[in-house]
Amino acid sequence: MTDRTEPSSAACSSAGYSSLGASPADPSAEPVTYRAALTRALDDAMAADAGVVVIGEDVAGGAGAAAQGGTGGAFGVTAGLYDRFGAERVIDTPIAESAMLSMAAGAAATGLRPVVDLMFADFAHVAADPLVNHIAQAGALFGDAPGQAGHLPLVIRAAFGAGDRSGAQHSQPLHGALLRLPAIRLALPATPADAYALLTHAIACAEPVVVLEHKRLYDTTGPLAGDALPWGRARVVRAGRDATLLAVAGQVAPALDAAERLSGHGIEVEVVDPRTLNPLDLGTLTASLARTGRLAITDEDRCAAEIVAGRLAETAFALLQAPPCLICPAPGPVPFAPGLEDAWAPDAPRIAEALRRLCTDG
Amino acid sequence: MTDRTEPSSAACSSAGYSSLGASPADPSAEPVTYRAALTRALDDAMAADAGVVVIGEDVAGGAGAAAQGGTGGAFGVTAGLYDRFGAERVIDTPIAESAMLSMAAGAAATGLRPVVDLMFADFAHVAADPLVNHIAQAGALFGDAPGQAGHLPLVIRAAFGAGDRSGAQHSQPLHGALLRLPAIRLALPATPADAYALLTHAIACAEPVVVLEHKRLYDTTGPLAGDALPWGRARVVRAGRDATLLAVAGQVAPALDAAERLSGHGIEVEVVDPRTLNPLDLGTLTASLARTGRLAITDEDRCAAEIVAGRLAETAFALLQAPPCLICPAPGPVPFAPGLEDAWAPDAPRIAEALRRLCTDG
Amino acid sequence: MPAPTSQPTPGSDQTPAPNDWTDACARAAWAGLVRCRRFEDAVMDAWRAGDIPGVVHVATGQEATAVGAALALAPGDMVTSTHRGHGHALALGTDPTALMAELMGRRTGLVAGRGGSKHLSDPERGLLATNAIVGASVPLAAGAALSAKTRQTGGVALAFTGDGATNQGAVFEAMVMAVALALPLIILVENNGYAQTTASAYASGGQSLAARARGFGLAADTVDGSRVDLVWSAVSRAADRARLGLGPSFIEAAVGRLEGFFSLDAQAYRGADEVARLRAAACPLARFRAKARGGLDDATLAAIETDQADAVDAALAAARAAPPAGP
Amino acid sequence: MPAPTSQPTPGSDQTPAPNDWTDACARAAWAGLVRCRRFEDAVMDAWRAGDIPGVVHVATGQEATAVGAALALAPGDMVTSTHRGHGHALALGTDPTALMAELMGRRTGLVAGRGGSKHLSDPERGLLATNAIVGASVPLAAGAALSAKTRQTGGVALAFTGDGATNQGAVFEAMVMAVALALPLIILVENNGYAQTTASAYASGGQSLAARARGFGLAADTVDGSRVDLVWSAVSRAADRARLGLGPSFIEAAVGRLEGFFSLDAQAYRGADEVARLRAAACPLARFRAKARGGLDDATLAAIETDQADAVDAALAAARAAPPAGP
Ligand SMILES: Cc1ncc(C[n+]2csc(CCOP(=O)(O)OP(=O)(O)O)c2C)c(N)n1
Ligand SMILES: Cc1ncc(C[n+]2csc(CCOP(=O)(O)OP(=O)(O)O)c2C)c(N)n1
Ligand SMILES: [Mg+2]
Ligand SMILES: [Mg+2]
Repeated sequence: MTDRTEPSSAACSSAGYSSLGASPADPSAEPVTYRAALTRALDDAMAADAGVVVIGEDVAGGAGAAAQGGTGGAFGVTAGLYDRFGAERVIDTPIAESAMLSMAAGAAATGLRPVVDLMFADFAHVAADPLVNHIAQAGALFGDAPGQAGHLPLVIRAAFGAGDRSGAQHSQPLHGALLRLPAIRLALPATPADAYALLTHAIACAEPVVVLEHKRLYDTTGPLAGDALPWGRARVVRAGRDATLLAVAGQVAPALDAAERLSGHGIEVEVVDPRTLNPLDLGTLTASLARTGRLAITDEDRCAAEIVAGRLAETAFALLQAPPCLICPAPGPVPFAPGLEDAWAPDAPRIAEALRRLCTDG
Repeated sequence: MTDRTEPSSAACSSAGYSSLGASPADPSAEPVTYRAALTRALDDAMAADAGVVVIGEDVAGGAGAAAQGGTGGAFGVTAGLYDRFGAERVIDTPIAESAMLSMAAGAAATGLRPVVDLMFADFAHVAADPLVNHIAQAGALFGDAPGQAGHLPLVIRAAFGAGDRSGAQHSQPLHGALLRLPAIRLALPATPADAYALLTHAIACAEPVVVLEHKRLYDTTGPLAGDALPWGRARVVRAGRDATLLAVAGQVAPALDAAERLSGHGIEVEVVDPRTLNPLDLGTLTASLARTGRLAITDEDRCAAEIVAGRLAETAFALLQAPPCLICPAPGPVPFAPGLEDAWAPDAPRIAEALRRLCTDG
Repeated sequence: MPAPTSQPTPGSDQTPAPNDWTDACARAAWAGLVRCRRFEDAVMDAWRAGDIPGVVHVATGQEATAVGAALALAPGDMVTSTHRGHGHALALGTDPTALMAELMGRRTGLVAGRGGSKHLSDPERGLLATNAIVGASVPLAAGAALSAKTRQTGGVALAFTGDGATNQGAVFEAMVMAVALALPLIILVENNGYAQTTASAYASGGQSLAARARGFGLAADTVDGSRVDLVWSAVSRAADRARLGLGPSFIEAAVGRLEGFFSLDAQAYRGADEVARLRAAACPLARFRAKARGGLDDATLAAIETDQADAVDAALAAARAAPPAGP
Repeated sequence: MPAPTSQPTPGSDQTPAPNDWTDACARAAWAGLVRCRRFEDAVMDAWRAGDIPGVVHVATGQEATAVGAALALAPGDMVTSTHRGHGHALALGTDPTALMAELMGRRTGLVAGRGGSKHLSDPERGLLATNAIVGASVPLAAGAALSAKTRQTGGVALAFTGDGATNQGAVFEAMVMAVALALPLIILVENNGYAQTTASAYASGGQSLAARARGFGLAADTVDGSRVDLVWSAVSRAADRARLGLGPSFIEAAVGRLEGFFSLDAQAYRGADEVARLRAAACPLARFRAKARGGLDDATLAAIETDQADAVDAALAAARAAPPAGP
């Protein structure tokens, strides 16, 4: 049964939406799901700016014409938007992601603010050309001021992450691949409050932004408004003096758990949630490393962790008293079977063990 | 005029091929171009194994049916192969790279050894899905023994690199993106001898291999046979005691130049050409760092350099006496204008200056 | 929204079984149909019971395309498939125990539990691989076709794909490629009217998928995909063409999806009556009884059905008893 | 290799100019044609002289598609283009000095020397961007079309693309998308018979590109692309449809490529007579004189030609004198 609660159904996502809709007066008062926070961000942005459109497969849903609110996308995040904003602004597409992203770029350069729902992040690879060869380049080539072809206020949302038995082609992280495209901003919210805040900022932003949503987080709950950190600022989720643990997206929860376990054994780990990887908040990380002297990174994307480790080695070498410790999955696709998949992304015990070694042998 | 010599024409590439053809008896005796070395590797492999086929746009050339030897692809590397092996093994395709790569994978799993000519590495992004979602995964999912669907003895050749005024979408490096796909081997020959040796190995290899050819190297010359280092072994191109400079592909020559410049000033730089980035020869690098204590990397792909720096920080931290020094282009697309493009990839003076600072302030 | 044009309807074809549809064909077909149906029903039950992790995409109602195509192919031919591939594997002869064990994430699974429902492979039986990126099955099969052509094995390759998937660039590119290179490729589209919740007629702008393929130069046919005999005949013709070097074919088979898109689908986007109507009009098993049974009497059909049910039940039990895949 | 079917031929159409082709149209068209031709000739000379770095893809012989389309569009409409885009920019009104300076890598270039020949953009004149990834111009234009539709500006978007490019998945996906969303999009394929050295008929399996597009549900036409008046008329019709909300159109224009694929092309793959034949039969300037000049006499044409030549020569001189782009 546990395997079934994680992937979202149309039913539970609509429920998530309506429960949010029931208390619009004080959105921060009661806890909402990560999914509902994303929906709210879309809803608010669309209400505020007629140029914001949502594009994707089944984002309206319902045989292409949205029966009673539609399904709201594979994860239910866009549920209800069709009823409120109509087919001209909640646009169901054929399964043609390459054209979808390229079209979004063309639309962004000519007056719209498209928010593309890519569904699973793995599907970005059928649409890599517009991402790499156009969206990541047009600003520098053509100028990014309004009216210029490189002005691309567009958002791409995509879900990733192990843990829902989706298999190899519906689970892979994407952020390692995107980090090589400096022109594309990159947010990975780990809480409902950040889901709302980062997606809201992304839609308002003049530059292209990819928002990566961890599948395991959709049903987690929390307040809609958090301590309002600005875009680009990392959050110190837990203070500590012995090591700095950068934990990305789905890894924040097991990282905190690991830190608590170690706390009982005299090791205090500072856990940092980067919130955005582009920009990467080197300031907060460096300040933390100045206190702790030890760097660990836990991330489902080993390549992203290596890039961040490389950057910190380059810029904060003098602060490091030990080699950076990467707590990441072994190479290879995300496996299907629960026993294999659960052993893939490092869990709290594995993270704790790696940190213990870092802080004692290191 | 200098701008014109670098991009290869059909004419000069055929010339390259015929001059090679003129002395088949002792291939290592006289210098050949990098281009001719690649041609020779293809020619030898096709002669030795009827399963080797070449697939790409204009690889035969000549209106799809190869007029007198055809053009041999955009860089002339496959010139002459059509005449020798015919249309069944030198296969001109429509401009459909995604189908091309996926087809190559299907063919490799069922008895052929395809060598795909992707032309410019930038075009890999229209074909990223078969690369990332299939070729990089099938071995682990389905097994990679002969007869299994993940047995993918295929080679993808692609050209990259700044310096030939090709502009933003015909110059980008690809290896940073490929490093996140551990199942895909990755070779970047910097000399004619390595072009021959690495491509030959790649075709014989049971696993998928990408061979990235730097455009500025096609017309460089050298012996066909070098000091036969095995696949996966990095080459110490120049010994030194003060710093280890890892120089990738087109950066090897300016790196050597920079090292010579510094030699006059009492700084001896060890220049290492990795030859393959997957596998990455951590042994040779670590041994070098044990001597020098300082790491510099010069690479047109900053992301690749960051990944390598991250890995070395993780595995060889104790050997480093200074922060890794990445000598790479500033973020952004490769610009067109000569003055801009020549300032993009670090040249010998910039490399030398960075090394001088590393070895004196570091 | 443009109205659908010339899209075939499952359950509509009233032509008699082809002349060369022998009782041996019918016997094999019936065994395949009931095996596939029983298996998918067992999958849904096992999923509901919590024995199958994640979600599954069953092919209930789409048995005739799997079985008809498999019957028309020869040893050495290669098949690729999609996220909805259980039936294709079974029809080709994949061991039901290994398949069920894969869906359950067992060590004895077809690919040792690494893949799950969407990532199957059984090349010895002609199933090269299934693929969860929609459309990707088609160019992959083009590769097997290229191999057969280059190595002159006389083999063909067949790609199963869906109506939604045929809007992917990779599928169109594969068509262009197959025509330019005259590949022995068969593209068999199971048009079940939907891609997730999106109607095929909407996504494809009401165009006939077969007519689109014809524009690319493929020999293109539509077929009532609820009729195993007609599918068999269409695939046989396409395979003959391919073996003669006449190039690729495209078959648009109209099928009825009798379950949801996947096991979690509440199907609010289609009326309950649609499924009832499809079950009545387009169930491949009923259609077989009505149109393709040849000389087989009820007792024979019942005996085959019992055999197959036993085999699936045994597979289910064996898979359940197998150890979970683990690190 | 299948024989080409229903692919149009440049220079073959003998119909008279359309009725609404006024002398004002003819005057503007002639100015555009000679400006484009003179410019591309100047580009080849400058390239040979070493003043233009890298390689260039000139559109000599393809002037009528650029000029005819630009004449048919309205302010606010958006155009995307390819690696062979100088003429498209000029026809839309891009300053020839800025364009030449871009090709020469000057600081005063259209995009400050960052892009070069293949990366142009001049949105104020309706040129959104050119793209060096073949096919990519088409879905990008679909985006501009979506914007026009959503914001109800009454605008249309036109994508220039090539015959080779129309085999890219992105182009097919854009067609599917444009039909499903009824986008005000015009796809104008300049079929010059070749993609690099590969014949269009080989790569597209001898299929008509227009017929392929029709299969997707686009209104699709073929046109003699050496006739500026007929291109104008075809694009005007397509734009009218688009503005009325009737959805996307596809125009396959047969053109003759009078130079090589790019400036380094030795053209061993086609006989020298082919170019001579095209120059005689399918040169848009000659075809204009014969078919589309309306009431304009030789003196008028000569005067316009002199003006345009002067403008291009001045642009060349100004670009040469401009400072190189540098760090
Ligand atoms: C490239 C890509 N985009 C989107 C998806 C998500 N997805 C999985 S199945 C599916 C619908 C496929 O429809 P169809 O091809 O008709 O097959 P059916 O499910 O009806 O059998 C979608 C959109 C995917 N797997 N791959
Ligand atoms: C995706 C991609 N593949 C290959 C190329 C290399 N390339 C540049 S132009 C060209 C031929 C294009 O032919 P066509 O579309 O007919 O345009 P033409 O050059 O004839 O104007 C090719 C293959 C490219 N730029 N992009
Ligand atoms: Mg379907
Ligand atoms: Mg062409």
